[in-house]
Amino acid sequence: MISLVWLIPALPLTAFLVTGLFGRRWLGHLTGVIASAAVGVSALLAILVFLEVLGGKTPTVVSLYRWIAVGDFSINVSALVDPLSSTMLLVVTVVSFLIFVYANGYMADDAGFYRFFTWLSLFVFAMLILVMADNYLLMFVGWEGVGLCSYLLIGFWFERPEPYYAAKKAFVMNRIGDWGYTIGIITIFLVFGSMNFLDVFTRLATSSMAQGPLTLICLALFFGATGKSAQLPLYSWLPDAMEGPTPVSALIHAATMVTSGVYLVARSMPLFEAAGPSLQVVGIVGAITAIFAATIALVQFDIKRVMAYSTVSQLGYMFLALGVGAPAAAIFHLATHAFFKALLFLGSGSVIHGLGGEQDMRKMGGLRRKMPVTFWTMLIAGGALAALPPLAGFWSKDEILGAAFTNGQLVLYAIGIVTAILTAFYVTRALWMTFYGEPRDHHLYDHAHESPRVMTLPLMALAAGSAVLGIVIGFPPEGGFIHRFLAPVVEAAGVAERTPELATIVVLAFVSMVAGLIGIAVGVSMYVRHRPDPAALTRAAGPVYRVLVNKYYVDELYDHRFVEAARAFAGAAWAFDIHIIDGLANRLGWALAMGGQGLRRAQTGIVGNYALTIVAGLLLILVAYGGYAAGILGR
Amino acid sequence: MTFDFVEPVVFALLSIGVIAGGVAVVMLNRITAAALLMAFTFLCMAGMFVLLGAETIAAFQVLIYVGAITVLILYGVMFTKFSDGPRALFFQRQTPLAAVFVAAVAIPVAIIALSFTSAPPRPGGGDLIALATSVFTDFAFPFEIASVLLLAAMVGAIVLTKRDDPDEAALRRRR
Amino acid sequence: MTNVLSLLVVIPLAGLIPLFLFRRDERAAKQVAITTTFVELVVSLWMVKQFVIGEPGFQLVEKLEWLPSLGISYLVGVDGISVLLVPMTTLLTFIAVLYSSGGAIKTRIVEYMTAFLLLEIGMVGVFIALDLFLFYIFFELMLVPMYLIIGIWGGPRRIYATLKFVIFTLAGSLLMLVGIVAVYLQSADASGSRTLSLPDLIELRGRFPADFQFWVFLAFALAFAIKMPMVPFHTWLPDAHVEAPTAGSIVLAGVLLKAGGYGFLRFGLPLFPIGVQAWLPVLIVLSVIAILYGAIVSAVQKDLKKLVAYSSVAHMGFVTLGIFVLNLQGGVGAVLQMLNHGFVTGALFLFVGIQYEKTHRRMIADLGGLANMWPLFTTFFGVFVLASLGLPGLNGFIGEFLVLLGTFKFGGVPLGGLFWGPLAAIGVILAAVYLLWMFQRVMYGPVREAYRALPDLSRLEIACALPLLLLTVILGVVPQPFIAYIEPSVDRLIRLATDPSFVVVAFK
Amino acid sequence: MTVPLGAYVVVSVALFFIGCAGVLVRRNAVVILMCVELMLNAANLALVAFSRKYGSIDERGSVFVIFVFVIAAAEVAVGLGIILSAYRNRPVVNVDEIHQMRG
Amino acid sequence: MPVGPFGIDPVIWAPLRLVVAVGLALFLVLNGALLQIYLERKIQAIIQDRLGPYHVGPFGLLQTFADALKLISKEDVRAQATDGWFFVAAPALVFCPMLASWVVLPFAQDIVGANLNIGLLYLTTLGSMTVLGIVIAGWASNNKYALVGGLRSAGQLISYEIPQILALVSVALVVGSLSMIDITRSQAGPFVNVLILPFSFVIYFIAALAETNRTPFDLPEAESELVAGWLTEYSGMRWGTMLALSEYGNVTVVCAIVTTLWFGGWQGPGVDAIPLLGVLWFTLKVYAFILVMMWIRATLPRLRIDQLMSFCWKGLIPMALVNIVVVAVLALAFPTTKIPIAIASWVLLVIFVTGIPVVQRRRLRTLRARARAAAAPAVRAAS
Repeated sequence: MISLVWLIPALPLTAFLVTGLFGRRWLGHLTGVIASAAVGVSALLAILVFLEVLGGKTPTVVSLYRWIAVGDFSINVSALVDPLSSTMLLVVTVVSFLIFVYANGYMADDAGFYRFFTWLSLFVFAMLILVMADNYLLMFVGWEGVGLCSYLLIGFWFERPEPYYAAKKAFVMNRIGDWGYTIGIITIFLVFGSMNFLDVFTRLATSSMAQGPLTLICLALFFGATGKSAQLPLYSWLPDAMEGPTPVSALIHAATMVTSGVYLVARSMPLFEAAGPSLQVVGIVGAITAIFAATIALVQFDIKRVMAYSTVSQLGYMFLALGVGAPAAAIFHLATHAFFKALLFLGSGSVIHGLGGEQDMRKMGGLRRKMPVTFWTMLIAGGALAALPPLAGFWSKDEILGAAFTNGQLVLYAIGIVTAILTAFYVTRALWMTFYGEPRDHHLYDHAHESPRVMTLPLMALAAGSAVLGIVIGFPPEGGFIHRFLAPVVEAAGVAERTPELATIVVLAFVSMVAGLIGIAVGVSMYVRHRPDPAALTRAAGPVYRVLVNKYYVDELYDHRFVEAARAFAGAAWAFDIHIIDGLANRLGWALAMGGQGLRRAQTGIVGNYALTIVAGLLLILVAYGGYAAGILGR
Repeated sequence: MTFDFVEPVVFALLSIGVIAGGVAVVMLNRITAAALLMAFTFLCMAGMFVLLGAETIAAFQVLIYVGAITVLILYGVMFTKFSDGPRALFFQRQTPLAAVFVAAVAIPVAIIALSFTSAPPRPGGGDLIALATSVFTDFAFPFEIASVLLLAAMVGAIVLTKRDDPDEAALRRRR
Repeated sequence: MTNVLSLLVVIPLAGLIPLFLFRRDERAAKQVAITTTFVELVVSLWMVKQFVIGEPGFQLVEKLEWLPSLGISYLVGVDGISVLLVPMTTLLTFIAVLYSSGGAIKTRIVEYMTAFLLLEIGMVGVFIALDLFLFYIFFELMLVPMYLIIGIWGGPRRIYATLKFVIFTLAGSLLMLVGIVAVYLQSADASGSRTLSLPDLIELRGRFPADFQFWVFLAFALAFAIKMPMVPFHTWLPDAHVEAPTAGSIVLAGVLLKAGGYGFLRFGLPLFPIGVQAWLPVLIVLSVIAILYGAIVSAVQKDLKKLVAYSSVAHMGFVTLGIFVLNLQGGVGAVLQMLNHGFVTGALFLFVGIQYEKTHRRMIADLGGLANMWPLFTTFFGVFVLASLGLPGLNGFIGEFLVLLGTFKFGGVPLGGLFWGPLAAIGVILAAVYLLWMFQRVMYGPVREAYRALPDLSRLEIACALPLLLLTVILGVVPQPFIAYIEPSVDRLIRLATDPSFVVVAFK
Repeated sequence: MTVPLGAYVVVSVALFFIGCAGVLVRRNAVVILMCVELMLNAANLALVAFSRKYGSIDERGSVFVIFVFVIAAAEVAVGLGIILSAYRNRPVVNVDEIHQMRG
Repeated sequence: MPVGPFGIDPVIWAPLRLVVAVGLALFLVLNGALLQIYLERKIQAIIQDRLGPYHVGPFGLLQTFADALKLISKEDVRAQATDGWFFVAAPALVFCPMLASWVVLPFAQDIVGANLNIGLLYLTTLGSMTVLGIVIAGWASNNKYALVGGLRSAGQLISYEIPQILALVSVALVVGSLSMIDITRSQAGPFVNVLILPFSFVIYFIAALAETNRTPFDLPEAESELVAGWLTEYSGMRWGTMLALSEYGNVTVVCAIVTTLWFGGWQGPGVDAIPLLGVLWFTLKVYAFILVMMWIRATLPRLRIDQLMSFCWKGLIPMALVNIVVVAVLALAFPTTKIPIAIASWVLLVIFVTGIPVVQRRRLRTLRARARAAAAPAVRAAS
């Protein structure tokens, strides 16, 4: 079965080719069905593979063909199937499948229907490559591929300027991250003489490496990861990415692509373990991002933006987990987050769909009567996000915090707790503003309707996932199935997580639960009782509020300061090119021309003068000859 | 009796003819006269060739210079209404300079020339065979080149003097 | 059949005859030109088939005494590098001719096709010539038809552009001529017999003293650097491209620029190892500058063609960088990059041309919203843009990545690979920036009323673009077969360049 | 033969420089052509004389005389052609007035 | 004592020979002129069914003497505007070369002025000099008819020199010498050159007609168009010298050349026995050709100048070139026998002779077509 693992990406690829080639002319709405079917089948295959790996299969490399081989540098196109990758395969394919189904409804009446599924299948393909790759370079292919697809899909509605500006922003920021990635992997090759995960890790384990290069590698890789997973400082593309269709936001910018940074770091955990300080950096960056994004999410009114910032902050959690050396927890959270955040997005998507494209929460309200399924499913997802037991989010987040605590990263732990509170608050706020209270915009409200079955079914499936996933694979905490399953991979470096005694676990779990509850309570009190009244609070915290609403002015900083500066610099360079370099060339020609003008005078055009000149020359020759003969001029 | 005195005398006469003719060509204002005297010079030159025992060259000399070139030049003279500037043509600007240069070059060259005192050997039965041999053996290729050159000159002359079509003429007039 | 190479030179010549016979009939002329170039393409592929993979030396060699008194001979042959560049040339020429026959050229079609056939002779000749003198002749032969193509069928400022192009290139190639003469004089052996044939010179290169190599390599390097073009000799390129007709741009960017890089590989490295070592720092710094500078400048271009032109300055920077880091990955990367740049930039110019044919606008500001009307066009163009910005899985990536790898490996010279590598890598980001910026402003956005009625790609245009597209993908997904051709020869070149005492017997 | 070679050479030199002077001072294009012819002829004389002296086996020098003839003929033909067309252009043969080629 | 020709001591013979030759030449030329004028008029008269001169002397034999006397006794008229001494020099310039060419013409075995080894070259050279005189004459007598005549004849002479020389060269190729004596000797027996090189003979003869300004090529003195061409201003003995002497002298020279080159010169029956017989034979042959020329003059009309030129440049010169190439190649190919050359030459001759009418007809057709085309619009307008 594992030998057939390549079928998993092959199917979406074929779907991509078929829909891309024949979609526009012939297939029409069949494209959606075809694509979904393909992804569905590969999801089944992924499950089979997963089960097989579950059956205690040692990590196997399924090699397809030799890609590049120059001298001592050799790269194969081959897949590494181990618990980590199989887990990711599972998550990616399953979530993708659900979202594909959902998209069939959501995009039903869009002109670019076929285009959407073409690119979406391509994305799945690239994502699977990324996950399956057994070496950094092939991973880079997937890495860039998903970046490309996110570019295409964010800019899906390219008639309007915002989407394609967002798209470019996303791609360019990813590219900036990829710069780090490139440096990282090349350095890896220089240090280890290979780019295969297994070779690298075995060499790492066997031979002792200098600290410097390793740190460089890890930081570079992590820089790449921040680009892809929207961490500080390269996070700002993700919120803008919400310009894309909602399924895209769900699939790419919540469930799969953005988590690939986490996957990368988890994948190269041994390296990070070996290079201590870099791991520290990862943790700190993660934590800061988490709280940073959470604070912004507090005050956003666009429902999708709220979700986006919460995604950023959840990703921060994952990096925090990695940073404190709990990759298993990170992956665990990745999985759960994939479910509930996808659900949240799809839910808000269905809300938007129901409201005919309205995204501003201030115009919503009281929708729970209109669209119950969406409401309930989103409620579950929200609970999961707010880490209410026994929903999935609780277990994973609790583990992360626990790991932070037990590994003595108390500061990070504190940040995590605070973030948890904030998370609970803004999710409550979002759900409340959307579904409870009185409808603020009656016109919208009247036309609101529940989404079709094809959209709600995926919602329910995801809801089920977000509800039970955590307890299924994550119980008991610190020792759940996921740990046992992932341990051989992520702890290859032999640094085992210290499993604390039960008491601490319970306490920690309690603390994080309380945190969630506090957040919810505050939210409810503010938005149900108006005590304190949000508006009043806003006025009270004027400047702070403004800073938050304007997202710490980061976009202004990037878009204006940086971009403007860059453009000005480029303009200067061009001027230099035209006026200095080219100018010099032209000046040279001009100078020659002038010289010619000067010499022109010599040409009187009168034959006599020329003849005279000739005779003068004759005279000269004669003189020279005479001098030569007389030996005056040396011979 | 010996006829040795003949040759120097003939030579003297011929050289007088050559130089006088040349001077006349330069001095005379009437171009037809100049042309005719040039022909005369050429004839004397041919005589000198004969003296040197180069009859073939002499024959060619007459054939080409007198028979062809002079006639051509007369053509030129007759087609161009010649008005040779001011009478005193020797007083144009560069005349003195020219005189100086020419003198400066000519005198030393003449002195060098006079250093060849020995007489050329007596000619043996004409130069025809020798000439022909070396033209068609060693110098065959230059000879071909020369013929090509002549062809080119012919075409060139025709093209130059051909009456060009009226519109082109008009165009030139506009210039 | 061993003289397939001469066949390659002869076919376009033969094509000129019917072209001359049919000089009254334009359609016939087009067909003749297309057939000729197609036959040329087929023959070149056949040549590739005859090539024995894994042999570093020259193959299919033909030697004909030409001016024996001067030690000049008609000596042609291919090694792993040129064996790929020749088909690239023939393919691009075929495409260029094919596209031009579609009505892009209105006037003097017969002369135009003639110029192209001559150009093809020159280009193919440059890649197969193994005698310095022969190489020089072909090198110059490339110049003349391109001069005409730009100067006659070019844009409004064509005269300025073509003069600039010719003067720049000529200045360089004359320096090279000087260098060739110097080599000739230096190549005298004990018996005083001199030669210009590359294989012999490679064996004789021990005779080239250090300072000689220093200066002569400089002469060659300037010629090639101008042809490449390397910063700061690049300013002819944008003008030439902007004014050249589409097909001209395709060939100019696709092939003519390669002549420079190829010259570095073929003559610079093996003949003057010491000179190379001496000039290495300058060249590497210039290359990196070219990469960044080209990218930065093209980011602010208002004119599509200028943008692509500057981008190819950056890409050629990768080529030189790869050549002069003097290691296997770099070299192979450089050659691949040449191929990729040939296909991708050729294609980009093709599409800019198609776009211009339809809209008659080339200023980015005037364009926009083309994607809605032209899905096919957008797809093709998009793929090439992505390949050009080095998206993994497309060909652009392979070359650039290998070059970067080589750069990182490369030690010594001012700051070492770990400094220049990341710098060069920034170029990749910048590529993404300006290309996407261009792409979105041209393709995306609301549909302009003016362009609403314009048709999508025609069959002919698809036919022109499809081979390039396929190659772009194939080279990206399975580059190994191509690398198998390149690697041995590059390996040998690198060894020749790094070890002055290393001597090979040239023919196998 | 009693006439020394020098004599011939002197004559040729004389004629040559006479012609030279003519080229320098005359203004009539046709006359200038004639003077050039004179100079060529002088050269011929020198050639023949020297060939007689030194190359009497194979008339090397005289061969060159033949080539000089060729040159002379070509020169006159083309020269007159030019003069005529110039004359048709502007009716002057005074070379000082024909200076359209002045830089 | 050694015995030279005619059993005379060579030391005496050397100068004697010169005297004899020159004497003969003068005789032939001067009397020849008189005689030829008489013959010309008489024969033309006969052909045109007239009487011709018959008053003065028996059959008007003394007519030309009378004319000569008149010319000599005439006043020497020089028009005001004529150009100084050119006017005077011209006749001499025409006359001298003609006379000089007799130096190399062999009247008989050993009766020749000088046996130059470049005889042919010498002849052509002198032939070319005639032009100069004519041009000068035309120029000097400051008269537009004269000038045009001079220029015409210059053009004509220079043009026709080319086929002439080429024809001579073909003979030289076959014989392998430029000396008239050798050429004549080479034709001992019945096989004279004309049998071997008829074509070059024809070419030469036609060209010679033009060279000597004989009809149908007598444009320079075409009375009908140019009064008397370059002779207009001349009268008295100048005219006499120029026209009478030079013209007829030239005719005689040309015929002598033809005789020598193609018809075995002095050779004929009995020459070996009595060498002086050669003179007779020679003279007879010469006069035969002179008569032919007169016959032609009496029969053929005059050409137009453009026809004249185009006939030379498009007809004679190419044919002459072909001829010379063929002869040269064959002479190289078959060094021993002359038969192939003969065959080829005859073939060429046939082609040439039959070719002329064809070409003519084509030219006429085209001309008519052009005329019709020119007329057509007018017709349309009329209808």
